Amino acid sequence: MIALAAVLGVPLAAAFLLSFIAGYRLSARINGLASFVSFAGSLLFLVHRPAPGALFLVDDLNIVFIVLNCFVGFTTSLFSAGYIGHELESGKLTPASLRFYYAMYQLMLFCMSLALIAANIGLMWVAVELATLSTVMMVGIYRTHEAIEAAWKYFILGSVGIALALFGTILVYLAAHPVIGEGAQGMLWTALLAHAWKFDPALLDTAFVFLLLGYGTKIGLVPMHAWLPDAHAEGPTPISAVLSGLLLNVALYALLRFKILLAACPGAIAPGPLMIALGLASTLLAALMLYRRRDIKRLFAYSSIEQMGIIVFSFGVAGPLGNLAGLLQMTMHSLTKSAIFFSVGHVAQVKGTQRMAEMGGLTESHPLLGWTLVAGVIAIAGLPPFGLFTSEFLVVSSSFSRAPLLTAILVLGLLLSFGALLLRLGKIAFGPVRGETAPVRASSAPIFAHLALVLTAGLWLPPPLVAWFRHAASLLG
Amino acid sequence: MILVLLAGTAVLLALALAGAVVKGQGRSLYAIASFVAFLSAILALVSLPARPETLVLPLGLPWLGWHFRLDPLSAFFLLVVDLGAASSSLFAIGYGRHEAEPGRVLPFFPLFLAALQLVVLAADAFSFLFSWELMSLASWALVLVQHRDRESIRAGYVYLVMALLSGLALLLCFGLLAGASGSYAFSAMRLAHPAPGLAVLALLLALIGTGAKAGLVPLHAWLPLAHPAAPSQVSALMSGVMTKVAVYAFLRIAFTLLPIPPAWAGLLVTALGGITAVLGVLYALMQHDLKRLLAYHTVENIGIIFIGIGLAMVFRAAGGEEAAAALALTAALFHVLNHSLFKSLLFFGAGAVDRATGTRDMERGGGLIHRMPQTAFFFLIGCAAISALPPLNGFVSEWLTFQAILLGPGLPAWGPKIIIPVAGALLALAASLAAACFVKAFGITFLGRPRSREAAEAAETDRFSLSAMGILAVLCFLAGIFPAAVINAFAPVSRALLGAAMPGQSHLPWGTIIPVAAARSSYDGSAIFLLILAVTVLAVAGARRLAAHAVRRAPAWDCGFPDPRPVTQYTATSFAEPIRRVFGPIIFGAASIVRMPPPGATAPAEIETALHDRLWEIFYDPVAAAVARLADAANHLQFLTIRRYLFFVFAALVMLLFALALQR
Amino acid sequence: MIGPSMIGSVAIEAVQMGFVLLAAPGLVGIVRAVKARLLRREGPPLIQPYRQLARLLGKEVVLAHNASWLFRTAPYLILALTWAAASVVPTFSTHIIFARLGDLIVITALLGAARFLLALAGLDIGTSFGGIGASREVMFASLAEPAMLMIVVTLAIAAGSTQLSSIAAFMLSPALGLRISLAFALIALGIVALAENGRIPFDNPATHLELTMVHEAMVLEYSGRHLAMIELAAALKLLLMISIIVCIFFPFGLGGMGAAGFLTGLASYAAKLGIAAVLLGIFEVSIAKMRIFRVPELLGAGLMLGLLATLLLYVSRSL
Amino acid sequence: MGLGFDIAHMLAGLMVLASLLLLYQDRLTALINVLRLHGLILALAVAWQAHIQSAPELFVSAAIALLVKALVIPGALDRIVERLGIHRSVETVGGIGLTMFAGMALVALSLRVMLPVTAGADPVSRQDIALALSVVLIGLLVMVTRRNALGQVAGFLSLENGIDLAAAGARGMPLVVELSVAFSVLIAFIVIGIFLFRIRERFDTVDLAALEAFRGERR
Repeated sequence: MIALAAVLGVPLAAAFLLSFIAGYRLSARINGLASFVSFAGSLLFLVHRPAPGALFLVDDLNIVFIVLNCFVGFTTSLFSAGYIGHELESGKLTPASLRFYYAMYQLMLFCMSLALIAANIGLMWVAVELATLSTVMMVGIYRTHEAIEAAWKYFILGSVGIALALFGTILVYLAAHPVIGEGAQGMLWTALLAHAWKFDPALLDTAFVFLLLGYGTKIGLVPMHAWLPDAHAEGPTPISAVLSGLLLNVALYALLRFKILLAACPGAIAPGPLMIALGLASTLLAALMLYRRRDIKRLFAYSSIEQMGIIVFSFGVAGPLGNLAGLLQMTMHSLTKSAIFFSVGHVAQVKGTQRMAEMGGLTESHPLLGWTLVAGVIAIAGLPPFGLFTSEFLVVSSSFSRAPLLTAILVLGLLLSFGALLLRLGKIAFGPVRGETAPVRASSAPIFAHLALVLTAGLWLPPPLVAWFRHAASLLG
Repeated sequence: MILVLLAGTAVLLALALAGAVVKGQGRSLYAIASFVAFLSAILALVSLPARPETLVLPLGLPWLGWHFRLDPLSAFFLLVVDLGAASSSLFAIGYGRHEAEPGRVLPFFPLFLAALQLVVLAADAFSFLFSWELMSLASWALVLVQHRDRESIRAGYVYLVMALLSGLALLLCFGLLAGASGSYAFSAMRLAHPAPGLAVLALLLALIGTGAKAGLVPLHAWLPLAHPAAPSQVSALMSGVMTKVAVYAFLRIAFTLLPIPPAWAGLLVTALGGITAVLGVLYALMQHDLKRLLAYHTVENIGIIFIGIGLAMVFRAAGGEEAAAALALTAALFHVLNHSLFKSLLFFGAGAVDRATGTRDMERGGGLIHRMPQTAFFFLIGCAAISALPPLNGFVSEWLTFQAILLGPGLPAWGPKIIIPVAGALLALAASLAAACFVKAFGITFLGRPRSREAAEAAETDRFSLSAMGILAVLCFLAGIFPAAVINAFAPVSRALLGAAMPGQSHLPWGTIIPVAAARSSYDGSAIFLLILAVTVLAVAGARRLAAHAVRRAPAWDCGFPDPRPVTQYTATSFAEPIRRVFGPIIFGAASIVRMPPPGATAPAEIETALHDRLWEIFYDPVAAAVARLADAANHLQFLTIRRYLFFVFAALVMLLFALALQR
Repeated sequence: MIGPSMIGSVAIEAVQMGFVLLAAPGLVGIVRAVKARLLRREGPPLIQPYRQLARLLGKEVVLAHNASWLFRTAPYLILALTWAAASVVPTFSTHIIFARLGDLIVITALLGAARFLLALAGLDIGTSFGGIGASREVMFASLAEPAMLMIVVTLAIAAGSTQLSSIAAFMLSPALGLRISLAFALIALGIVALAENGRIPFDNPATHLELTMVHEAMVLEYSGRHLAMIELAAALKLLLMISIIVCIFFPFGLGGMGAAGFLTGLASYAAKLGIAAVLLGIFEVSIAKMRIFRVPELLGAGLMLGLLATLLLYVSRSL
Repeated sequence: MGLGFDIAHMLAGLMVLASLLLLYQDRLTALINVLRLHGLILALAVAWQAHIQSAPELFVSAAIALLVKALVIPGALDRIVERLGIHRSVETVGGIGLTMFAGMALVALSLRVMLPVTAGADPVSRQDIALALSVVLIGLLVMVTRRNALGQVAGFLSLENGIDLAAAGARGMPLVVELSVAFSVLIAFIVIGIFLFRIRERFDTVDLAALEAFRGERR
């Protein structure tokens, strides 16, 4: 109960509180503190889980997501303290919008935690929708032409996606209706899963199509991805980190829940082929898009699409190793990509631009930022000694013997995307110094914390963690 | 034993961490690394004939762990790795003094060494690939040491992309071998019996994966870019050792993890090896950057090694030809060792020249034999060894390879009968072109008159660098005159891989090698050396006794028209011109335009030569162009209207619904 | 091991090494004399090459200012390498002690080593002539050596050995029929031998100061005893190549044992050398020197002949 | 079966008809009027469902629909048109005939998809959900074929109406009210967004082409 209060109640209360506080330092502290409390609360779930209820459910699958969510939320709040301070100084944000920012930040965390923890598919939908709304607000916070365009695009595409997801949710309820009967039971995970084998498989298939496209929009799967790069590029960098590190995961989580449902219903189509197809399309297209990017944040946003493609592919291939790999890849991607965005945020602040043409030789002018960026890109490319190597190893090696051709395509995508990222990295991190060289007050702790975790995971995965992931993977079928 | 070796690796990793924080040139760091590598080399040598040892560390994936295994194959390659590591660290003690930004070298150099050791010891797919990629990464960072240089960045780019290609190909290969259940340990893979089709696919993937790392044509393109860009001790490691680690990986997969592949696979490897050897040396001949020339020679030598490996595969597949297979494999292994020795030596020499003159461009060298006599001497030994001149080591391994080739026509099938002699012709061509190339490399750089002020004022390099070169030169020499001892030391490896070894050579007098039968062929390195020595003494003594002793120094004769200006000398480019004219039109699409002034005019004549890198044009440009085209096409998607994006969603939905409707 | 046969082998080896060294200039003398006669010139006496060597040995050495130690040591090494190679070839008896030291490939490689040094020496002074000679020499060699090795392959398939004594024994055996591939190999070997020695049509050993020269351009800076060593080595090389040809294709009188066999062998070897020298002289007079860049075509033809010989061997064996 | 079913069926059918009308309109004011009609029918349909399912909370839903979707939002849209002085005709992509044909095809598709798979559900839900899908798809089609932001809003609104209809038709579905509230919030945001983002001020027009001149990276 305490944990629930910490994870859900604290952010909500903080959001309310922060909307009245104008002082930058104070609100930054409250923001960090609230995020920390919810992170600590989420850790409590590890030792004690509340009993599944009508509203909330904590099980082996979502606990991974919840802890990750709260952790990245916490580190991002630390990062955003310094980042937003700089934005205030440089006049890009006004104190009024600052109040709005912090309140929205906590609200966003609340919505995402709620979506993860909800036991009811309707409640989850509502939470995802609210999360979308709050992030839309954040994306448009700079009020520049580009920011508003990005927010608007995000909003429209997100709304359509959300609407489709709702239609899918209604269809799931309809499928459950003859078996479970009327009432709230028909939307409860536990009840749905228990009776899934009796559902009408054809109806579940149809529902899954809508859910896949609906939540897939929020995951950023091609061809519904268009909002994602612009939203990442035009919003404040902490929000980019949260979008890539958390929001995509939340949508993915929702999709996975429904996948479990389908897996439990023997007559339903295997969701694998659809997920594989969308995953491959995302990986390949995003990899190609990387080549022509000029904006650094947009670059890494496309990289998120690519990674999401890999993850969805992996869950689509499934099998105990495939699911495990997917979970691991998702966790590692969250940590790595947010670390990259932290670095990128500072870089963009110091250079006064997000255009990569105006950055160069970072390892020389800003060794800390430069090398962490190098490490981040190395990690995101799935190279050792980082954790994404482990997960990509599992993804590729486990799926190749099952679907050789498809895996070959995936590998092609990996190679293409790495080629593009490395091409940029070579110019940004190395080469002659370009752009501003003023020193930066970087909040390096979050970057290092994330990279250290990813590094540790590459070298050594704690057996309990893996056992837990394996159990979660076995739930996924 | 294996624990001790891993402790050494751990020391190197600790050095890498220390390198990240230490200030200064890190001489003690190099010294420790050299010492550790030296000890490891001795341990590896000792454990060559020992029984395999295994160890599992609780790292990485909990249900798998990191498996390590020290068997003769890994011990042999560990020896090669550590010899290279010890000598290059020793070299770096002196050479590293000139490093402008040691902070970009010191953390990665020990990491690179450690990764090289780990690859050889790893005994499961995960730890193997982990170390493999780590090796690529560390060397990539070292390639980028001169990071302001546009060329370096390009080299690093091409290098790492190819390295990733190699890693992914190996990953797919291991994925096939491990199966869906994910039995990643090599011991488990050995027991699995994949279907023949899958086994061949795995072999081809392994060939791509290791070939891209070793530098098999056409996957070699990164090598001549990346190797020269790194500091010389690293170039030596990359050329001399890392490519050998790739050879190790191929042997490991093809000979121990897979069932016996069909003969045609061996022929494919042989043919690729032959083509690689010739193209590598031809490209080398066209270079005037000393280190790039050496890098292309690495391609050539990898080709020679793969000829040997391919032959071993062919003989192995034929059945009943274990002795021939053992001969071919021994030849390949011998060449692995040799190449690691003399290529490191040559890169050290090139590094010393680079530091002394400030350039790697041979056209700015000349006359260094007077300024850097010791370096010149060691470099000459290296040149002679790599040109396969008796009595040095390079000749022995090429001779052995040739003996293996001569056994090929004895096979009943027609494929080997035809392809193997052709490979022999290619090998012979490569060997003679290599000699030509090293006449050029040594002659233009060290002989003649200085072509630049820097060359004229060069100074001899430091004693650490010299001792590193000296040790390697002595090793080249010893391996050349005592080949039998070396072959006997390799016996456990080929026994482990093939179940047979080359017949022991130790009972023969003078350390003679007799690969098959005395009546067939034999070579006696030490006797040849003694003969040459004796005859030379005889000639010198005879000349002393019979000839006048007077020596007079005078200007060069030059047919009576000596020109003191150094530009009248032959350059690297003009030296290679005859060979370019012979092979150029086919291989390089070379075109020369000569502009002669009209008769009587005093204007200088001009010649312009354009070379095409045909391999790059055939294999890489189309890929790059295709990616660019696709990226341009895809890029339109960034600039559509919201309505269009909505249309995509709409279309996806309608399509999926259609699919659902059709499904029922 | 040390027994009468070994002592005999050592003795034969000593005789051979001495003989080849002494006979080599004479062989050159014969070739020159034949050529002069055919051109209706008086020509020098047969012992002219010996006189020349003696005179060179007596002269002082004029060294260029920037000559290095390599330049000074190379002549001795070149002579030594050539001589060592010659000591491995069975010339008039297969019972020489060094026969087992190496096979035909080793001999080729020893000659290659000598050439390597010579080319370097050509580059040492830094003159344009030295460069021209060295670069052309290595170009010839890069084609001649593979051709040589293809011949070795052919012989190895036919005789099952690369050891010259075994090949000679095989050629003497009655099992040998007339094989077209051996004819090819002979032609190819002839081409290689001409190229290796810088004879017409590849190079003209009699010219100086001609832009087409190769060997002479490399040694242009040598004088005195150094030049003597190099000239001797060149003569030795000519003898060596002829010896290889006769050893492989005309090994008559080679297998004899005892003093009688030894003497027959020596006499037949001397006769064979003489005939070869006359033939070479006739050949050189009757043909023009080639343009330098036609040379690769001829050498390439040699290489192809070698390869063809190998392939044809399969055909004739499978018949 | 019986009257309850017939009326529910008729109302749902009317919604499809209204959607098709929406597709047919090329003038803004008419478009908004049809939208008003659409909301009205929805409210009726939901109320009828509340009646036959005897689910009182659905009446709340119906009231929200009536208030928000039939009155407030169309009214707000009218004011936007007036305030911003947008030219009145909406540019459509593809001819009206073609889009109408596509709309018909979508109706057919949704019936073909939905009717077989809902064989187990009760008939009211069954026809409701099938027609709701038609409305959703046509709504998407409207969004895709209108170049004007208001046109897209209209499309989205009708899409949502379709989903509301489906939710109401699913017998005994919990949280319907909450869902419709959440949806109303969403729509409100869209409408407010047009004001709040000051699209008029910044972009002079609500035509998306102008907005999209600022698409990412084209600077």
